[in-house]
Amino acid sequence: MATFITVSRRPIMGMPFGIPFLLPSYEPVSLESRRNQSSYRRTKQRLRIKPDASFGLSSDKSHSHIVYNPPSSSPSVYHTPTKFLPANDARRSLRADNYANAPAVEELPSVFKSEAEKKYHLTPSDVTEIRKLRLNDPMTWSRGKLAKRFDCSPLFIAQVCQTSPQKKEIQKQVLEAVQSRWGAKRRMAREDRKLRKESWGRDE
Amino acid sequence: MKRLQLQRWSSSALSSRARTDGRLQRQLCSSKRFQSTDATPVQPASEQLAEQQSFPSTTIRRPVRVSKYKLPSPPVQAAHESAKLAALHARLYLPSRLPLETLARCLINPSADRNPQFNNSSFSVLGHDLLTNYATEHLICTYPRLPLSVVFATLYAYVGPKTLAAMAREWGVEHAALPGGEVDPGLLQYKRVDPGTDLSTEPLVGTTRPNEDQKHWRKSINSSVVYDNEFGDPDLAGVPPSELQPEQAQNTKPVTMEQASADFVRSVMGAIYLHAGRAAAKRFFEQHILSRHLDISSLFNFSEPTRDLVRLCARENYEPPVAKIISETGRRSRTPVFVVGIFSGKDKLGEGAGASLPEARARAAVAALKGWYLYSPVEVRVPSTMEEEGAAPWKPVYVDLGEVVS
Amino acid sequence: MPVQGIRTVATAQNGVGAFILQCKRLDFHYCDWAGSSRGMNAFLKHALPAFAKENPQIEIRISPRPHKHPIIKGHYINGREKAVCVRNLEPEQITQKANLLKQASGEKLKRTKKPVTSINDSVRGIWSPYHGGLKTI
Amino acid sequence: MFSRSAVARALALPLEQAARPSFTSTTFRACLHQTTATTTPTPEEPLSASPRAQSSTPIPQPTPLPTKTPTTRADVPASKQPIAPTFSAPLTVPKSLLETLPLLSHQKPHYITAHLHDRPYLVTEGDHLRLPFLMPGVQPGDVLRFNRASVLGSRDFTLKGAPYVDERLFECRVRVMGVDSEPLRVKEKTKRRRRHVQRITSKHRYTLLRVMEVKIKSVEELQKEGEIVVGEDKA
Repeated sequence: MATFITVSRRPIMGMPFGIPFLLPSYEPVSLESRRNQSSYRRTKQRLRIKPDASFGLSSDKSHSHIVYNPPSSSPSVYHTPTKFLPANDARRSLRADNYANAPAVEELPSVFKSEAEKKYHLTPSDVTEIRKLRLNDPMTWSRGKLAKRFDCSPLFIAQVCQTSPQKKEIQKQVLEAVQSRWGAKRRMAREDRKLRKESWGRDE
Repeated sequence: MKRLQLQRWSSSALSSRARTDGRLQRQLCSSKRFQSTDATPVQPASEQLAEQQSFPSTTIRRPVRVSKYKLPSPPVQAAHESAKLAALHARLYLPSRLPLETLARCLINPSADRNPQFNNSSFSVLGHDLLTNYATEHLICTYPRLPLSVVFATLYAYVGPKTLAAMAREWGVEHAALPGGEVDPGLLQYKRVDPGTDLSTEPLVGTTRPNEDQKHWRKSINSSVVYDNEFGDPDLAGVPPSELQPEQAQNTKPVTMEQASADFVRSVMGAIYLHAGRAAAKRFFEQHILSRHLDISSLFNFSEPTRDLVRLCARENYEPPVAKIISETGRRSRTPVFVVGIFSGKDKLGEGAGASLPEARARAAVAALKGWYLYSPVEVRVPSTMEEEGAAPWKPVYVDLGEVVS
Repeated sequence: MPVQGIRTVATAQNGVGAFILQCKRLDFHYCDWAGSSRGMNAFLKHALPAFAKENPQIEIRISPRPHKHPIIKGHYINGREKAVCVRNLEPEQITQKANLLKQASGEKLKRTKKPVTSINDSVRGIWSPYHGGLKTI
Repeated sequence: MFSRSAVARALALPLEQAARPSFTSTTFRACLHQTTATTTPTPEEPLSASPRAQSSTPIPQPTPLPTKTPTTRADVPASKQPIAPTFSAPLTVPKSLLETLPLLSHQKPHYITAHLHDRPYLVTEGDHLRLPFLMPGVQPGDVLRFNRASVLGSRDFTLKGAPYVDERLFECRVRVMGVDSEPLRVKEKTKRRRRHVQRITSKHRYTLLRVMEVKIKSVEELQKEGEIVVGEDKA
């Protein structure tokens, strides 16, 4: 077990994250104090990185040994995350100590600019109110207007009620009218965007 | 299972060209060929040899000699004269208990010879069931969490008609231009579809699905388990012959090369099972089908990965998934790269990189879902290993709740 | 329909499970008259039965090709064929040539520098700058 | 063929030794430096070309009869010499290795850096391997076993030998697919003041292999074979 920990690369590097310089919080202090490499040869020489030390020949070992050297690559989907393993799987206990130095999740920035607070403030009577408004006058009470009035998201309005077929038909015509004014470039760009979005699901 | 039983079955599946029923129809079928400017029918040179062979059907009356030009498919005796057939037998390392006559019968498609005693239809039904049985048990024991649509796609990739046709090609099976009694029995014999025929236009009738004429009805994936075949396609198998169209019932409909090749491979599997037993059939499956390379992770096509992941976490009582930026570069440039991880509590479920935050998030969700679906137990054992002698006691395999329904 | 399956065909890996010899047919052409076929005729008479018995998976065809040099032609599963002229060769040399055709894969001859070709995904993944440790230069 | 003779020799050792002093074994091992032939499919044994059916019981290697390392030539460096099988003593595995071995063996797939004539080949299961030489004495369809490897690894873990991993810890089988050759090389040689160009041709032939399986034995399998001794951790 001693070899297993000491040869692992992460403690040697002493880095809390995978690549800190890519994070917004990272301050390149150490780089500024370093001397500039003015010659091409010197830069090239420095960039010639040797293979990882764990792959080299270890002369001090007299017998076969196993090292933990996770690769610098994106994770494979065939390796089930520990959380997804069933309770009786043997790998669950084996992996327990491997993630000791994983980055803290709370410190990572979120994808969204602001997390929407979930309020759960609408009552069933509000929902019936929304439905009534939407049914009676679909032209004035659009999704956006209803969302603004009841202080919720337009998605919630769509989940709660459906508009009349006439309104749908009108909206479709409006969309067609807008799309008919698109030129070849815009049309193709929109189609490409759609295709690209579909390819995310196939992981291409 | 006992060997005796196998032989009892095989006696019903195998028979010599002794029956004379349907000969009239066969003559009608081949009369056109007989009228052609072909050479005069020659009697097989090695009749003596054929007579001396102790063929299993000694109890049946000796066959009435028919000119081989009149037969719709090569006579049984011709199997021992074909170099192609013997070479194919040796190339596949088929067991010596499987005679050349059976291999010759496997090469005859129902479209070439309508008589079920001389074509491979019975073998191919058995072989198809064996192939799908072994493939399904392997798949479900190895990847117990796969969703049903991916199970269908994987089975199609392993034992689907396209793969079986490719296998027949890789075995070096050649095709006869036209079936007939004088053709070398080492060639695959079937009636070809006329060139230029559009195969997709034919309406599917006679499926097992009720209300099949309602084209716009939604077909749920769960109904495919009941009504469709193992690839999720409409199933024709369970229909009684009286309800089929007359052309289909007589099996004279021409078939494509793919169908004929796939039927041949299936019938070889069935023939091995009948002649050499279950162990040989399973070994044949492992060697020829399971050894093929398939990346199952490339068979998924998610339409709404983030929504599925939220549902999964809710179902499994995990903390709701949160997307966080692990690293990024060039946010204000033309080619940014974001690496987004999806976390549930403190555990990372998946990770994806993309040129925009929504893309990276969607890819991370796809990776997390694949991580869930592609779980594989440490030691995989399939139920059919229990059929071997001296097998270790059976331990129940991991069974999953089912797919994430939405 | 949350997830759909994509239909593909599993790729063959000859030799991983079953092994199929790629040479499926050998054609031997000879001439009764010409002197260049002398070795070939002796080979057909004496050595060929043993060769055929050793290699039952190869279909063997013999046919005369009058007033031409004798050749051996190998037909392979990938559809290609390979012909070798065996004029004035001794029977032992012809056996060597037949073995050469038998062992060939049928592919077009190519000069390759890398010994290993793989269709598997890389075990340790493809290197990316966004993962793993930071190198100090 | 060879396997049967090897088994026969292992069973009836003294008799065979008297009759034929280990001719086959030594020459064969000398030919294929680091490979050991295990099975040869024969047409008499139908469906016998199965690694799965036969690999479960490893063929007992005959202990080197006149215990001498077979040598091809005197000038071959020691690193290229074949290793004599060291099966006289049971396998010694240090405790640290035994603890981390499940981590490695549970994480699939695996790769192996197998050495043949002291040349490393990094292969995984199903890979196609074209050796840079023609291997003598093998037929298409033969199954060989690589028994010299320096590195065995999975995605996160690497088992490194010192310098080679003991061959009882893993199984790597390859199948001989046939012989390939390269296009004809033509080297043009000229001498000064000689109006003649000499063309020298060469056409090399190579053996094609296919990796059938790469397997790292788990601790249970090693214990089942009864060859495991937990040694002291010297590191």
